[in-house]
Amino acid sequence: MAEVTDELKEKVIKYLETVPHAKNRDVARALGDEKALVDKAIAALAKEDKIEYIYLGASFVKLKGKKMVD
Amino acid sequence: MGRTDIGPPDFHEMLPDVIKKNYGTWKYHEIPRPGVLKHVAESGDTVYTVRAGSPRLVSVDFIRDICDIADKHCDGHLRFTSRYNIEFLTPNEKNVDLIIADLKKLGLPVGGTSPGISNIVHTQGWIHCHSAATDASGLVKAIMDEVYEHFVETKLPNHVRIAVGCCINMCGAVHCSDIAVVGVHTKPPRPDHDRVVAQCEIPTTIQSCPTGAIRRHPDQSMKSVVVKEDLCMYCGNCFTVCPAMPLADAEGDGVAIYVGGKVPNARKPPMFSRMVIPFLPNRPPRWPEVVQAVKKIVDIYAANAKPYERVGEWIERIGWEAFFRRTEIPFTEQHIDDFTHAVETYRTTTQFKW
Amino acid sequence: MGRTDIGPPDFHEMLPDVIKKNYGTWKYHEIPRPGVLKHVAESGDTVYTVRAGSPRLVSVDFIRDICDIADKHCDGHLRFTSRYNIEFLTPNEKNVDLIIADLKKLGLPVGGTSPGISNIVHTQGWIHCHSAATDASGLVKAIMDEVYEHFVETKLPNHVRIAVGCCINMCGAVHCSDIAVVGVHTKPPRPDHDRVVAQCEIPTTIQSCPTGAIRRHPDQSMKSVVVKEDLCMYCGNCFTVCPAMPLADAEGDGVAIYVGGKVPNARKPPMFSRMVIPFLPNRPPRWPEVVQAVKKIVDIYAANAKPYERVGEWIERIGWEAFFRRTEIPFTEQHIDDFTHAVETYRTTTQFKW
Amino acid sequence: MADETPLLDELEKGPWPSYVTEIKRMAKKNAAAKDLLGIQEQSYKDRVTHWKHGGIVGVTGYGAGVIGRYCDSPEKFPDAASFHTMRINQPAGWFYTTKSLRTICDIWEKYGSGMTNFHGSTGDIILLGTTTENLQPCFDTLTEAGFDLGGSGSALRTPAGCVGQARCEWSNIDTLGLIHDLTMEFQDEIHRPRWPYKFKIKASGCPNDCVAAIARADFTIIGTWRDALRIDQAAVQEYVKKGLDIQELVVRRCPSEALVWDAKTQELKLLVDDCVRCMHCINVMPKAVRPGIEKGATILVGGKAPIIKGAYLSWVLVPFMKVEPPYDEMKDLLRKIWEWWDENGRTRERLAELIERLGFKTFLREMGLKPVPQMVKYPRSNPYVFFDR
Amino acid sequence: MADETPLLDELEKGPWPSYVTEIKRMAKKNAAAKDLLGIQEQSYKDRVTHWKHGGIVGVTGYGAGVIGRYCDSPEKFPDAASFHTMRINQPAGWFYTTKSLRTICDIWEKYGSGMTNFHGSTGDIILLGTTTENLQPCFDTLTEAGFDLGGSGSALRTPAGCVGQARCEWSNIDTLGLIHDLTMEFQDEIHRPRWPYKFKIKASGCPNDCVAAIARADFTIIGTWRDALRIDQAAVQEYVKKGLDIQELVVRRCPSEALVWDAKTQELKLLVDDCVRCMHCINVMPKAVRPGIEKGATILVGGKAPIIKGAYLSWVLVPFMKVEPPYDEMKDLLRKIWEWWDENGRTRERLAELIERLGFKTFLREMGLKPVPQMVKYPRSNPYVFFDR
Ligand code: SRM
Ligand code: SRM
Ligand code: SRM
Ligand code: SRM
Ligand code: SF4
Ligand code: SF4
Ligand code: SF4
Ligand code: SF4
Ligand code: SF4
Ligand code: SF4
Ligand code: SF4
Ligand code: SF4
Repeated sequence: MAEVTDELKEKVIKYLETVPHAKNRDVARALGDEKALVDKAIAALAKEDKIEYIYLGASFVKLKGKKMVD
Repeated sequence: MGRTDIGPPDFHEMLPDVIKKNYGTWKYHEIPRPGVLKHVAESGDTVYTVRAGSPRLVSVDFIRDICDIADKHCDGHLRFTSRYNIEFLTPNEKNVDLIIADLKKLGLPVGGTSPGISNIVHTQGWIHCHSAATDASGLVKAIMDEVYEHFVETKLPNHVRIAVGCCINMCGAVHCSDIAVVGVHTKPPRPDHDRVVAQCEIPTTIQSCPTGAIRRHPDQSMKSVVVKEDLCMYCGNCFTVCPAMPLADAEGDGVAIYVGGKVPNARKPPMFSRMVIPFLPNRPPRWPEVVQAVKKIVDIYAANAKPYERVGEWIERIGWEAFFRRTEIPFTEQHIDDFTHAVETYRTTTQFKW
Repeated sequence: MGRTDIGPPDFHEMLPDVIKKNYGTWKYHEIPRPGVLKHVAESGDTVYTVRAGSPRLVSVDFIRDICDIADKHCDGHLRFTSRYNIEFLTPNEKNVDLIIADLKKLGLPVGGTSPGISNIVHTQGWIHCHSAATDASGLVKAIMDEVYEHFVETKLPNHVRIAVGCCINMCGAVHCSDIAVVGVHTKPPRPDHDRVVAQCEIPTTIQSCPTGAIRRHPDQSMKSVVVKEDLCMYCGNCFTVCPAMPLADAEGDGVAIYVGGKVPNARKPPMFSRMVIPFLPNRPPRWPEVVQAVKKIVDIYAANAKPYERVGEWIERIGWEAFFRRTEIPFTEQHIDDFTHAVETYRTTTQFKW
Repeated sequence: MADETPLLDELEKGPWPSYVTEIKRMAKKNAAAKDLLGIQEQSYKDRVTHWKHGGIVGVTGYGAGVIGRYCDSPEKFPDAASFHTMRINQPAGWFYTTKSLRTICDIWEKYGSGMTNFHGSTGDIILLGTTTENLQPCFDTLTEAGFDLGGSGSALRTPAGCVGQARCEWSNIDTLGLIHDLTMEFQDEIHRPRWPYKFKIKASGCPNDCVAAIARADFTIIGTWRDALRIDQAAVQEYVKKGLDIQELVVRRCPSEALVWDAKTQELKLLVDDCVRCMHCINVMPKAVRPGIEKGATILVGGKAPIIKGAYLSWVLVPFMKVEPPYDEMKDLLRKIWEWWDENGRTRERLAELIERLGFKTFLREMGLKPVPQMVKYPRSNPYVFFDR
Repeated sequence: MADETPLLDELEKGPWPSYVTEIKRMAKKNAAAKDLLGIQEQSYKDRVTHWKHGGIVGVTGYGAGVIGRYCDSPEKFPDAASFHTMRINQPAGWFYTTKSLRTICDIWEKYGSGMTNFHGSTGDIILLGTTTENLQPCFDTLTEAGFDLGGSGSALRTPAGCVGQARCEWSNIDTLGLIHDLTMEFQDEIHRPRWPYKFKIKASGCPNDCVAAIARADFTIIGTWRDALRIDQAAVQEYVKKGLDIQELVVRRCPSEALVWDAKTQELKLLVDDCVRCMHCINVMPKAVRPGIEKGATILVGGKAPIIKGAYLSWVLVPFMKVEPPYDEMKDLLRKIWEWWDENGRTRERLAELIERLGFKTFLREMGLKPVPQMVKYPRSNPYVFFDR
């Protein structure tokens, strides 16, 4: 499988700026990238403390510090 | 940042020597007395297990206490069971009495083996959960005090698995227990409109309701929701996704009792528990009505079931109408299913008892 | 205008004397030989019944023929059974042989008593119904020819009720028969747009579809409907309300075979029949594949079931997997339910045979 | 039309009496029957039906009892171009005098194809195939002779019952008396369709259910008893002496373990409270075991075939009802059901489907009936409970 | 806060060990535990919970393992104002050295309330109650000591298995080895929620199912065998000699009539093909009957509690699978399931609900599995069949 690139991580962040929160699947669909790769990118961003997980009856990712509900 | 994703310790490091040596080659077991198991391996080796009850919600000092016993008699090893009991394993028969004596000093009962009543699988309740319609730990304590004899003795037709779920999320195998006590709300959620705006996604909230009871607030400017109360069955699903829709209520909350579930494939296939008492009030600290109801069901089962029959198997043999007659529990509208697969529960035969 | 609402003749006028006299005071019965019943009343009176097979679809001359027999031996009375057989009742034992001899002359078989195979409950088929996916009378004739021995003899573990429904409306107790043959379409309806406009109400037609497969025609000016073919399961409900949506098709139509249903409450409660062969082609005049399949199921049942076990009880005892293994009928996707209560049919236990 | 019927001719072979032979018998003297034969041969060739939906045909004052039918090839089969069916309400229990049967035959030979079904699967006599013009005169002649039409369409369908007390020792109710009484009481409901869909009533005298009432009636009446079944020990011993393996074939098959065979005293003991009146021990030993004496019926509702929501077996509604003329309790219940169903049912929604949609609870409340455990196989397992507060 | 807890004090009476006593033990030395006691007394008085939803709390890089929790009366109970739970992944089979337990105790006494659950009902060690600030240091110290967090949220939840071959003669698979291997393989899936909802895996070594896998795991692994169970006739006779009523208590209880007791030869015969491996005869006579030797597991899917569509017991998916390291077949199946579910599942839709919505057929096709009768209790009764044409 391809490796996570900085471009991909950047794309993920760009996308997350446009939504309150999202599922990995939605991010992958929006970016048109392979889901397994996006999963990896999101894991990397989580470890870098750039994104965080929230729980609203189900879990989502969001940009760290972004408002939860529109 | 520290290490991540290291996973749990390898269980091999945790196994006592006699287990490591005879792993996968056990031959048979006996239950010499309630709370004590004797497993014999192909090699001829034997391991004794002493099982002790635990409140599950324990302090670190409690853990240290039981570690002391394990250090003294079990070479520093112990395990817990899938029902929160503590098991002390030893190859030495003579240690059994010593372990039991030390447990006695701690006030911990030895027992929980079949056919009796083991520990109650339960959940957080008022100790930690926002969703709770009752308390779990208190109910467990009150019920176990009452059926204590069945923990320390093994005189029932088969084991009776009791579970407590503090809301209908039923964390645990509540839906397949011989007797299950489930916290229930009986009043609809009360949307706090100001907080709904701030904390909830309206579409998600509306979508969360299994019965479609949640609608947009007619006043568009409110950006909130209303609940059609006649459609609400108090499941709390909306509250899970929208904290601004509380349903907890001192009068409206209480517990329901379900019976007849089982998990094993032994004899009859696994069965769901079924509702026999729709509502009993929350009466902390000791929930007397609930405790008495559980006791009564256990007693009638003990007196009437055949050996090896689980509660559900016994009821299936005598028929639910006989169960209600013998326990004198009133049968009501609430007992009749009206959810998705309701029709599968209606009686399609003239076979029944009077 | 003539009289209306006079209702059927009073049955009292139709009863033979021995029946009238002993009405409600019968004591017991025996089955001295296949096709003959002997009922004894509290009074000591006896009535013999000779049961004869009938094709059900008969000419008025056939009725006159059997009336001749009844006039000769039964004081001008007879009855039919709930499975279309003809019953000749007489208090005189010696008439039994005479009746049988006369029936023989007419070519009518005597039998149909338990434990055997009685007449096949069936329906109109190509003889009279617009809805038919197969013919009923032809299938019945072909199957009865093949299992004839079981009509005239009583050597099965219990009776085997066979039914034929010529479409899934299943006119008859097809859904609760030991063996049921059901006509099925397997191609979606083809809306004839010109006729839809003239003959059908669009909203009713759309609403008639259980799976929501029918949509308005995208071209508004068409005033017709289209069928989403992947959602269609060929039930024909749309055709019932809208004649302009035929589904009949020489290649696509055929029959499915269901087994294991029963109606009585004896031993096991009533059961539904369940699909074992999703599709066999229509091969008139004798439907050889269908006849062979029925024969095979009867034979394997006869060889393996215990006394009094109905087909469904036998299968329940040995398990469906064993039924499919023994009959060598392939198990396919189509066997797995995917309708409303599908999940109730999935196996929720590790209990099964290999 | 062609006179050759090579495909159908195959069905004149074999031991079972042939319907083809029957059509041919009529075809010799009746043009409609002759065309019916031709149409059937055509269908066997084409492997599709050649009948179309019926239009609006019937007799004056009725909306039921006639099934209209037209052939899709009238040019080829002009004498069966219209081929309507008349449903004639059978006498309860399907008992006939030959006189009454011959009368029907004569009338039908005059006005119709001469082909019949004895009987339709609801229970009516089916007179197969006549023209629109002949419907009314045929009907008038039939009523003259004392026969009337049965139900069809969104009406009460012709009720039917098992032979019952006329010839069966096990019947706990007078099925024939009851069915006749209900049929007479509800003539208007049978003849003038007014409801969301069809409604069927069937009565069996005991749980053997010899008219399959539980599977194909919206209102199912099954005879039963409230006391203990009666055992004649001497007769039991007789069966055992004759070789009946009573332990294996009777005691073990009892669904509720209500029987005990004492091999020593040769006594068959009944645990009265445990018997669920399944009939099995009675069926096996008719001379030795009989139903009890406190007789009545269990009323169940909802049985039907698969259209639309799937097939249903009837559900227990009233565990025990006394069944005696004038049957007021039962008639009241029927009227209550019809009123609620007619008020709330959607088009083509049978009673069971309405109960499923609105809930058994609502149904019970409307009927004024108290919930009892006999109504369910088992109580609910899901916690989605409504309370009235 | 008040120091009086009259209601809770009642729960220190009676023979069963008291959780109240446990909280009080900690309350003496820990402020958070003291406030927990106060909150619980308050709830007993008010009969409602005093906890609110958790917000976004966790440790860096993870989206799971911490349940955030806040008290609704922080002014009254400041030391339990935030009271988050940490779920610590237990060693497979819940075996511990006292050393490892003491380590956890020391860490938790330092960073948290000192209150725990041994264990949570999924199987984790639950460390009950700490502050947001303490989460990360506590986690770092735990991983130093060799422990890691378990699952929560829309993630793979901590897998669990029965004691299995470690101390049970009936285990047909190495539940501990398997559970540990799967847990290690799927660390990312456990710690970073990405799916529509939670997903649980549980393994029991035999059909007694001592971790209730069939009732509460989306992916249920139950050990079984393909050949005949093994009977030691001498040992059987020993049980009988000791008074076991083998006919009544074993043979009659066999669900598939697979056992025959020959009283004459004192032999217990097995009809191998009929045994459905229910375990009953083994359970009653552990010294005489044992599972077979061709061992593996049945895989079932879908078990869960009632939210939202109702409770489900798991459904048979793979009747028999060999279960040996590296467990590739099982891991492939898991990945296939997750991919399909993640692609098609709605938010908060568990696997069973998705299968129900899209159909078992679709699911099987996606998994590349052939339909077999073992998957169903019985075939469909309705005629609403789809064909691919
Ligand atoms: C230690 C434990 C497994 C573990 O990994 O922790 C365990 C251990 C044994 N179980 Fe279990 N079972 C354990 C939880 C369960 C559960 C799960 C649960 O309760 O949530 C079940 C299924 C739940 C249920 O029954 O509904 C379970 C259903 C059984 C059965 C089936 C009984 C039946 O007839 O229905 C047996 C067989 C028996 O008891 O004869 C069994 C038998 C056994 C044996 C005899 C197996 C053996 O040969 O070693 C073990 C000792 C039994 C005893 O306690 O009398 N075990 N057993 C669990 C002890 C729990 C406790 O502390 O009480
Ligand atoms: C801690 C624990 C109960 C306990 O005291 O042991 C627990 C606690 C919660 N469960 Fe659970 N569940 C716990 C085991 C279970 C189980 C049992 C199991 O996993 O074997 C179940 C039933 C099996 C299942 O998953 O279906 C279970 C079924 C639920 C459900 C219903 C899910 C469903 O699909 O039906 C919910 C509701 C939800 O997810 O929104 C839920 C939700 C919750 C939440 C997160 C409350 C919520 O609505 O968000 C609870 C957090 C309480 C708290 O404040 O700590 N919990 N939950 C258990 C986890 C401890 C551990 O990791 O070991
Ligand atoms: C005449 C008839 C009633 C009527 O009003 O017309 C009738 C008459 C009797 N039935 Fe029946 N049954 C009749 C249709 C039925 C039906 C309805 C059907 O087939 O559609 C059923 C339920 C359908 C089913 O079985 O799925 C039916 C299920 C029974 C049973 C239950 C058998 C069982 O074990 O499942 C018995 C008891 C028995 O045979 O031992 C029974 C027993 C009897 C007895 C012995 C009752 C008696 O004491 O007189 C009668 C003679 C039985 C025989 O034929 O061997 N009858 N019987 C029907 C004859 C139909 C025919 O021509 O073959
Ligand atoms: C004539 C008869 C079959 C026979 O050959 O015996 C028959 C024939 C038709 N039935 Fe029927 N049904 C006949 C008894 C039944 C039965 C059996 C019963 O009544 O005991 C059933 C199953 C029980 C039930 O009512 O559920 C039955 C269930 C149906 C259904 C499905 C109803 C449902 O709710 O599932 C339909 C479809 C419909 O109504 O649209 C139907 C529709 C029809 C129609 C009217 C066709 C249609 O789609 O409009 C058939 C007319 C055929 C024709 O051209 O003559 N017929 N139908 C039976 C009536 C004869 C009589 O009066 O004695
Ligand atoms: S059962 Fe309900 S109240 Fe109890 S822990 Fe689970 S979610 Fe919370
Ligand atoms: S509690 Fe349940 S039923 Fe009531 S509104 Fe909320 S989600 Fe709907
Ligand atoms: S089963 Fe179908 S085809 Fe046959 S008569 Fe009934 S409606 Fe017509
Ligand atoms: S045949 Fe049935 S499923 Fe197909 S379009 Fe018509 S009504 Fe819908
Ligand atoms: S249903 Fe019962 S009473 Fe009626 S004929 Fe059949 S056996 Fe006799
Ligand atoms: S009627 Fe049926 S339930 Fe009653 S004793 Fe006889 S066999 Fe048993
Ligand atoms: S599930 Fe089976 S193998 Fe595992 S502990 Fe229980 S009895 Fe033993
Ligand atoms: S394991 Fe169960 S099914 Fe198999 S022989 Fe033993 S009791 Fe019968």
